[in-house]
Amino acid sequence: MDNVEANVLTTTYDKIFNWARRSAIWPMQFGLACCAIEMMAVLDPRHDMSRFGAEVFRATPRQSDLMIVAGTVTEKMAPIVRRLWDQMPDPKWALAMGACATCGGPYRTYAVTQGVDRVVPVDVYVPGCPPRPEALLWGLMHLQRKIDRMTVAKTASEVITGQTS
Amino acid sequence: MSESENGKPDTGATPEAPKPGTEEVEPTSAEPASDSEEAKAAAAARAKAEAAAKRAAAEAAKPAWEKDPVTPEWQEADQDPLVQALRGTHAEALQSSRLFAGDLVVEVAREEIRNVCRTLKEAQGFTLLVDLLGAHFPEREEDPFEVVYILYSLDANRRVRLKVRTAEDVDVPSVTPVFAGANWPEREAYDMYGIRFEQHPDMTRILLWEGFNGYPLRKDFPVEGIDTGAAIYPEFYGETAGPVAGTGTGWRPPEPPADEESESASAETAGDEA
Amino acid sequence: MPGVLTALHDSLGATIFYFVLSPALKIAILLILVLTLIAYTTFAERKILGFLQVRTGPNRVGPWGVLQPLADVAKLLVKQDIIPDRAVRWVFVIAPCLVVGPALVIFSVIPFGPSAELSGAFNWFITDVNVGLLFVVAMATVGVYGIILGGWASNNKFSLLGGLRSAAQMISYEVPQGFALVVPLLMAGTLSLTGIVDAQFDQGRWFVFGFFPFGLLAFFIYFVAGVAESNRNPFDLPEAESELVAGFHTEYSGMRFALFFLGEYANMIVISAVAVTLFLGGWHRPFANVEALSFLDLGFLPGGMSSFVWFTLKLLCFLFVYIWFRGTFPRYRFDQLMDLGWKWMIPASLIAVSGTALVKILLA
Amino acid sequence: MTDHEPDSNPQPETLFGVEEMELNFGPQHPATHGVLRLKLTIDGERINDCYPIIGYLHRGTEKLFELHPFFQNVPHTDRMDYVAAATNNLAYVGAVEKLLGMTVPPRARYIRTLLSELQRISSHLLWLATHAIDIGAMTPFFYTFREREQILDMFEEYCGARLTLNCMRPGGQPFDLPVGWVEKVGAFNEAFPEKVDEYEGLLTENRIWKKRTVGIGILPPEVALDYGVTGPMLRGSGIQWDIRKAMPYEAYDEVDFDVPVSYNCDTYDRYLVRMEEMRQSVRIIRQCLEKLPDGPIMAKRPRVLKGPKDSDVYHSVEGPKGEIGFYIVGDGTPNPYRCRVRPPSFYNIEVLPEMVRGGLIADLIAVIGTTDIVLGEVDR
Repeated sequence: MDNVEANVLTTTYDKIFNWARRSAIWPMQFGLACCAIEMMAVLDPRHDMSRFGAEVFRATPRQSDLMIVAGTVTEKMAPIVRRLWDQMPDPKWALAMGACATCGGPYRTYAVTQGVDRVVPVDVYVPGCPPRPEALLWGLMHLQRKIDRMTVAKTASEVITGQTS
Repeated sequence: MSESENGKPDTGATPEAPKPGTEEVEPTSAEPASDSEEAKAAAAARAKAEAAAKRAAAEAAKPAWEKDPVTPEWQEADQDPLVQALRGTHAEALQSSRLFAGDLVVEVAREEIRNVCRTLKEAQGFTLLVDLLGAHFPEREEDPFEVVYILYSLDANRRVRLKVRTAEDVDVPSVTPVFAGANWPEREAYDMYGIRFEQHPDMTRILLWEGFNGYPLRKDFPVEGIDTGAAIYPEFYGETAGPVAGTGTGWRPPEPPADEESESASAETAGDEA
Repeated sequence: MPGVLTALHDSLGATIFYFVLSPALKIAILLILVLTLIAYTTFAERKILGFLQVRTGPNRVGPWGVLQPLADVAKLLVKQDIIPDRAVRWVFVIAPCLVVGPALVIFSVIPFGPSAELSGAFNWFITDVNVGLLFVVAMATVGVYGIILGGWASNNKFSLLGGLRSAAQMISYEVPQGFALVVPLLMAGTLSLTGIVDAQFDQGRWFVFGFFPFGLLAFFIYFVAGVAESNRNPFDLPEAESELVAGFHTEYSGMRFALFFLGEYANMIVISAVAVTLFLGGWHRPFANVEALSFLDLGFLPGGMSSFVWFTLKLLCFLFVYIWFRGTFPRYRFDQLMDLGWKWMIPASLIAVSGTALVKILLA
Repeated sequence: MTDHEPDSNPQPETLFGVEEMELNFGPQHPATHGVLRLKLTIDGERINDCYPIIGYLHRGTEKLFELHPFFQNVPHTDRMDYVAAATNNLAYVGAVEKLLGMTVPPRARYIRTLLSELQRISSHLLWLATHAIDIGAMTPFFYTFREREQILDMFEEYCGARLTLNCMRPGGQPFDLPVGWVEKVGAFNEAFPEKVDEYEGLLTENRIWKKRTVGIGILPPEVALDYGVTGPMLRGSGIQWDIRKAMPYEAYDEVDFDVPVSYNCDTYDRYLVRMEEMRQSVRIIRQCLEKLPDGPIMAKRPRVLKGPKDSDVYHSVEGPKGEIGFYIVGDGTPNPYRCRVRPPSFYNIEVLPEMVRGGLIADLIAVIGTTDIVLGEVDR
């Protein structure tokens, strides 16, 4: 019952602000490796991420909504990725771009963290080595669908699992 | 990217390439000759010999890429003018001088490497230190490590490789005073192999972090790394779970679910009581 | 509408109507207009940059992407607001307001159209201060404090460097800008902004062409200094993204960052509006004294609306130039910016002022 | 080249005896091209010292080389200098071919030359984009990426990948050219010089661009040599040395091209050198397309490549960033016993402190841009 009330009260609010959030995803200008080049290519005239209002790459984590982890996260870099994530204001999302950020990719070695999800919670995984820019756009649109399901009445994990605490 | 992808085009391309040149052309040229002179065994034998000779000639005339690759071999290079010049100044430092695939490789005594480099730079014009690297040969009884210096002379347009053998507990004289650019590669050799360089301005790890356990490019170092025992991100995973420090690939599974249940159960009861 | 106003006038009494209600109404309308203009300047910037850079720009949010600025604002509004632990809290909070407030206050003296006698309806400005020009200069200076304080209070080295750059930039560009403003003042003989516009009409030429080449020189200096004051390319040093991460607002997030953003665009509009007023004939149509071109008066628009349209058109041209700059120029270096300010613009502005004064004396 | 007056920044002593400030620059910074970290000691905005810290992208590639057979190591070379995969492939397969004594058929040699020159153009385009955006001009980024996408299309048509090409094998080429590829490259090649003019029109004579680059990041030739700097950086310092000319590999001895050189040793000159290199690459591609021979694309070779026992070779090619070389030790097994990469960016970034000391932070940005580093290659 609580659930219903909460939903009735907050639907409009959710609708407006989810729309705003999905329409203005500002990624952090933060490239690690090969995938960062494709992340740059997604801004170019052919792919043009600005169509989604997402071309505003902010250099500072304080003003960004989305952390695109573009490339291999090494053991040496992982604490910094974590710190950047902590510096971002809520609500924030992380997108693991490419095989390395997803699971370590071809680098099963002493220096590479096997997936950035060991350090930050990842919302969308984009496969590829490196993913094509189209794939990154797919990831962005997938993230938008995910944002649509956000609600102030529930935490993110409740939305995903469908369970309330 | 995978192995099978690599293999397929190779097997497809290799048989095709030599076929037209070798097997099909020769029979056609040899057969009319044997047809015209029949019933003469001697002549046939001669023709056979001719064909064989032709085949050999055709084999020799084939372009290099249709023949089996010829693996280069080591050759002594005592006559090389550069080696002779070095012998004049550093006779006792030179341990061997050989050529492999056209490149001069000189083994130098460890203590003398800086002087040899200086001579090469100042007297012989080898002004560019192309690269400096370490290597590990654990099967060697003594001095299992090797440092390789690749020098280049812009005037003579040739490269020379100097090799120095060393061990874990001895220092190699740093060539940083001769080539300023040797600073980082020497640090990298230290980082990767634990080879120490004497008189180096900043002998610290360069690619890995201070406190990394072991020297990763040594042959006995596992590619997954060595557990340092420290917990990383304990605030996130707790002391006993999560990534394993120093390994990259290591991962301890989260705590068994039984504990979580009992915890949440206790939390619920606490909530009820409140 | 007029009927309602008359009724209000009668019921409230003239004093309250003219000194409270009318300004309040005007302020509300003006704020809405200015904020909308700011929002759509950001949108236009993204679209025009897209055009310059052979791509499309935002087009998914609403038809042709027109709702993009609304989405940006709404998103920033509900974003977490972080105040760093070691920041100087109250300065950190005040700084963005210091940037936006003065920039918006300046609009109160800018005449968007003629006074009530000329327009036949009401005054197309909130107030006509007789030292309007001084007011503009004073307020514009206050805005820079916000940037300096924000940079300092963030307790971040990049922010600090951004703040320092801003301080240096302010000092070196306030001077030529002030001198450049003296030129139209000399030409008009008044400090009132409406007075200056009227003087341009009376003298039959825009001050940008007055006392050639001194008017043009002053206009040029004013605009370049204005670009520098509003931290736009090629003078966007305090927030140079590739050098200082985000400069003075590195540590600002959410709505506070939006305020800085707002302040920057409000400053752009203020600089453009003042330039239009002082140099380009304000609300008058081009060639306001030429009867043959009277169709440009747009006589079908009631109550001085045509003046407002002309003013806005001129303003938009300036805003386009700002965006054009951003798409074209690389960034100056810190010391080169100072060189430009002290070695070129200040001498040039002095020449413009003394030249104007000399011509004025000679003509008199 | 015109002679510019070096922009002298006389460095006064610290005025009030205040302390220097330490500024941590990176690893996440928009201008460090990845994960380079610099520890700067600054006085105001003037840089007194600069200490680069690298290794944030160290992935253990050299260890992985030792664990995989010769063929399977080609993809790893793609991911080192990820904006110039073809030249990395070329250097690696060249070293393996030298180790095993293989000869490459002429058609394969021409295809390799074509690919590496296309790659050089695309790498320089990316450099120009990032260099310009660092200095504040954002529009060249989009123009260069427009042309870069066309090059990537051609790569894609040839080998199916955009960035990580994996397009060469020891002994030759894995695939022949697709139908119509030659014409497509030819058309692009003829149209491209105009585009270079367009970029130059935006930047070369731009006053602000010149102010930001002329006399900035001076790298004297003797310092450059001392630090092992190669490639356009060395040629921008007045040393006309190019491996394509000095030790020709593949088809470079059969084509005619110039090696641009410039003598002012500053950022602007390195910019000019790279712009001219793109034009020369166009020349090389044109000649390669004209002379492209028919014939096999793969040499005869054993199914399993085994490095000879106790052997080592060093082979290098001229990559877009400088000399990219591979040192391979064979031990009679299908895997390389030791495979060392000679990364040009590693040496080019080592010299960075020499170039930025005494400059301003804004100069540092320009200098990092001009070194054209790729951290994947520096850290491996």
